[in-house]
Amino acid sequence: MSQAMADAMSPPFPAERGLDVYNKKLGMWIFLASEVMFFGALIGSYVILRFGAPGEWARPGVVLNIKITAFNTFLLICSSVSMVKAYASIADGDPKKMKFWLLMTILGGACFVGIQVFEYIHLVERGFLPSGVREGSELAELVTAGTLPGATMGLYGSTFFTMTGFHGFHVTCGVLSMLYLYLTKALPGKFTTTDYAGIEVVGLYWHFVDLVWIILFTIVYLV
Amino acid sequence: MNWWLPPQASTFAPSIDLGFLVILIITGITFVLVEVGLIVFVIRYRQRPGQKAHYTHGSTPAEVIWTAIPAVTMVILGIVSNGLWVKIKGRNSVPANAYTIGVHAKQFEWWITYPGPDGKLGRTSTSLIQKTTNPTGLDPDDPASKDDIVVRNQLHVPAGRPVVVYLSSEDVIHSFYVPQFRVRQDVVPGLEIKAWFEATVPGQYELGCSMLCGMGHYKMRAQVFVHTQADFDAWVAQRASQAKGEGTS
Amino acid sequence: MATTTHKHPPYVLIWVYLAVLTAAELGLAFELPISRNMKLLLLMILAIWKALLVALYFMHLKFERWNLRILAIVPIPLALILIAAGMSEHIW
Amino acid sequence: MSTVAAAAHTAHAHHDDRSFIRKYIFSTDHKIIGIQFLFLSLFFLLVGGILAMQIRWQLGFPGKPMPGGTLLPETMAPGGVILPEYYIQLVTMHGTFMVFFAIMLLLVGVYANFLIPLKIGAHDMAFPRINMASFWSAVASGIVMLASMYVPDGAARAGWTMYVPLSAREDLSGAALGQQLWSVSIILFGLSSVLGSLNYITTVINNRAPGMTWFRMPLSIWALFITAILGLLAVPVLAGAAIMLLFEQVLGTHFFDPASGGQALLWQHLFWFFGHPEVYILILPAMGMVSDMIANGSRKPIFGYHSMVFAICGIAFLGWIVWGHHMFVSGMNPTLGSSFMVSTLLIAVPSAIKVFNWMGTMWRGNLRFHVPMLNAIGFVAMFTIGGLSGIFMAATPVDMFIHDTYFIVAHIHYVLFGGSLFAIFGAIAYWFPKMFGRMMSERWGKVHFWLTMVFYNCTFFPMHIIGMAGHMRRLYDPTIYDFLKPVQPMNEFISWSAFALFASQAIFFVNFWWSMFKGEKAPLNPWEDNGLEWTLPSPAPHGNWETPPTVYRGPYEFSAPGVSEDYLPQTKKLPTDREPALTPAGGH
Repeated sequence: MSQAMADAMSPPFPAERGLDVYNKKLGMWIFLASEVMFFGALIGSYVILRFGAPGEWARPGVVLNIKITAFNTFLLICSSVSMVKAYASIADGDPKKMKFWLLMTILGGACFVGIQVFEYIHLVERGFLPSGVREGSELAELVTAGTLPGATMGLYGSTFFTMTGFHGFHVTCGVLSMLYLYLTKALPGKFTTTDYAGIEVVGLYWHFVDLVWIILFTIVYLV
Repeated sequence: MNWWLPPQASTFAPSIDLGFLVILIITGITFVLVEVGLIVFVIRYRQRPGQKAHYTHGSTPAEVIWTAIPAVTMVILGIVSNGLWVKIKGRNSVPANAYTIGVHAKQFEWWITYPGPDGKLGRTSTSLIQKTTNPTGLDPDDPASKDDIVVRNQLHVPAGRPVVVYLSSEDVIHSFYVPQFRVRQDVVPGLEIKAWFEATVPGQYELGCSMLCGMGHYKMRAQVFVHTQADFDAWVAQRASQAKGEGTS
Repeated sequence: MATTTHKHPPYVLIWVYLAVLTAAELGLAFELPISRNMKLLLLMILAIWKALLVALYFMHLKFERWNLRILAIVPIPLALILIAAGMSEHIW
Repeated sequence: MSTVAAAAHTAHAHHDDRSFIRKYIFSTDHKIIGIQFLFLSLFFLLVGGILAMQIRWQLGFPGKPMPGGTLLPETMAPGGVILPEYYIQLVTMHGTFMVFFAIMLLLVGVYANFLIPLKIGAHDMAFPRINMASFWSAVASGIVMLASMYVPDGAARAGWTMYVPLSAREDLSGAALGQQLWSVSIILFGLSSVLGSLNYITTVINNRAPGMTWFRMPLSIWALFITAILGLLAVPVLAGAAIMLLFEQVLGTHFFDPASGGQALLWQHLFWFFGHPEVYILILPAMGMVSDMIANGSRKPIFGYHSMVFAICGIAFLGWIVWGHHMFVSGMNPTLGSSFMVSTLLIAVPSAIKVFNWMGTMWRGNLRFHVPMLNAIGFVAMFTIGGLSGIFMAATPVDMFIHDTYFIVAHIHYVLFGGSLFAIFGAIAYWFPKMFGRMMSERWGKVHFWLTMVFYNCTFFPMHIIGMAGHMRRLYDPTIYDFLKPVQPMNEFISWSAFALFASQAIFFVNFWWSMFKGEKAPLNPWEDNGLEWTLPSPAPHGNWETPPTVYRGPYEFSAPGVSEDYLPQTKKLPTDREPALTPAGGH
């Protein structure tokens, strides 16, 4: 399957044998390598800070709503599956199904971002900020009551908002680029069984974002 | 001016200077080899009519030689340096009989705390810091802090006895540097870092900040006085009575 | 090649896998009679398992050439070196 | 299928009906983008140089009014006397401009863009539009950085390494907006760098001309390729750190705030994890281009091509595990210090291989001393000094004494000025005909080289000596310290040399601009080189080749036996050469 594609989407110019992967796909993989380092820096900082934190970290579930986020995780996994279904459909020569699955993916991604924005608003209302806990808020009372550890709440807020915020930013970019593909390529019927590089490349990005979320969900919400 | 390292005034200085000299010799030989070689080649093989370059793609034996020699030299250098490093900065390197001094850095001054007769530094806390009355945040409830002497920008140490300084910073990263002692250690807020040395030559030196710490970085300077043990004890006693006098009045 | 039907990995099965693993993680988040470290270990195993499923099947790494796989793997040890060095500060 | 696509793509090589703006401003042509980067980075080199002159004035003549200093606002230099707060801005911005916007752009921006497609026989970059985006985000980043010098409380003030907490807290540094703009600019710069790198890597992997196998690539391309990998993986870490720093400044987060559990050393780890690969980003392309120039100037194949390639890879690999040598005295775990010392010392091995192999290349050669060759020899001589002085810093106990002194300043300038910048002067002269179709003046190039060489050594060599005397870095006025008072005459000497060094660059400046318009017209292959780029007219047309070149051999076949000239182009087919196997048609 991938070999067939490598033929169809090989570099246009006769060239020395490279990776047998067409440019756009190779470019996306290289870009993803740099994304690994970017998220590696953010997640690494979180791990290092938490490891050396002065005192206990807040218990999972007290500040963050695990249930809603678990649903969100599920949503993102579903959108990953629908993306790969879109890819399989067009590879099998079914543009109609591809359009349906692509639209589902866009909807799933958009819902994820929507729920995350809702979660952020809710968290800020309860007094959870990137700088820690707001004075006189609901969470500030929990800190006074000893349910939440005051010493590490600042770090908690900083790392939580930075990591999930940048992940959300990546999801938004993914949704926008899929929307662009849908409107300019999928609807006019420009994807064919031999040329669907856009779907595959954006799909790679989308699965990567999903993969990052799987890690983030575990280390931020559950641990 | 002096074209070599500053005068030696601590037990580290001779060994560090020796390390410097050894590296200077190794690098010096390489330097001469390369630069003289370049000059010779430039003159000898300059373009001349009718001359054709020798066609070769390299020589494995030659390359193995000039890979192996630096590798062996570097590994030996690393092992030797590491012994000295562990002696100076290793976790358990501070001698048991070391005299304890607290050094508190803030933009742009050094506050030095001496333990007084009990030989123990009082507890400190950043939350207790008062700009004028309690610059280092000494905890008055700690009995060990009662006789502590706090002095601004003056480091007095006895000669011939190891001294361990407990470094703390109030704001940004500073760096504790006494060139004649060959001692340097960054002072990082949030970390308590120990550095030790043993001064050997009584006299007056300077303690400078060697990490950019703001616009007053250049004037973050303290005097270092190395006394003989007797002079040092006298100085501590004098400061202690002075402090007591101030306290009672 | 367009005439031959492509054989795709069982995407829906993987989806079920992922959903089940997520549910398992969720179960671990509640108070359980196991030690904190054990819980941490189990959660990490589950997370890496899920991430591997996504990378191998959805991103097709399982079906790619080895040199593309290397490209995907290379940054990970670098990030781990960074984290290990940063953490070693606290194992004083 | 692939033939259809190929036909559609090769067509644009022939006719060029793009508008002026698409051709020269928002161009997607890698050669134009390279030239745009050249102008941009030379501008920043000039800015960085002007800042350096002000630093040198203050150090040589502390407290005296600077000539022309009255032009500066009262907040920087009242009456022409530089203020401490302005001095640390100078130090910070000199480092930032030189490292990020001058040397890095000159090497990676200019020469990766210009040389990669030309030397591997590709039409253009793999992603021309992403290439353009990379250039313009570099421009945006540069504008933000320049603008930060003109905001009310001045530019960033924490040194180019931006150590926290000084950089994170405006109450401690005294600059709010300037510091934030620094972070924003670096984030934009990171974007530009990642976009550039992914382009270079893809192009080198996938778009080499038939016959251009991995081990027939010129060392410059190898170096730029490895550099791109370093940039791809290192710069996102800096971007992540800069984002955290920006949040710290704007949103009040606590990553680096010890009072709330943050860690000041975390920044140093992140910064140097980027920063050390960055050092190699700043030197590897220079090494690669110097290899090309030395082989050409010696009329000899490069000595030990394969070990040169492996040395590049070795330096790049070791570059990831040595960052802690910037932190030996930072309070880092001392055991970590020991392991970083060993890995750092090992870097001497590939560096030594490179230096000795360059010498091996010159041995029994037929040396032509054209300007690129002179600069390349200058590079080898000066890089040797810079590399050797690095060994002092690598040995932890000695580093404890010379860390953060002028010894380090001398070291970095020997590597980045004596190394990279000499290579760049050589490279500019070498590929100037390819860029503009005219030669730079040889005579003035030689004058410039010798003046630069002399004044450069007078400027930076004494810094070793004042560093040994214990002269700390970034001191506004060293005469505050009694033990530094005796070195003041040396400081004055350094300053005079630095002014002369700066003045000699005027020769280069005039030569550059004069040659661009009035220089002698370049012949087809002015240096009698083997590279693919010299088979094209100068300047090369959009799309480079009408028919793809075929490569029969490596790039360094000089003075081969049985050939009448002393060079043998990579594309020249000898009767004994076989056609390279094309990309297999029937599946892989």
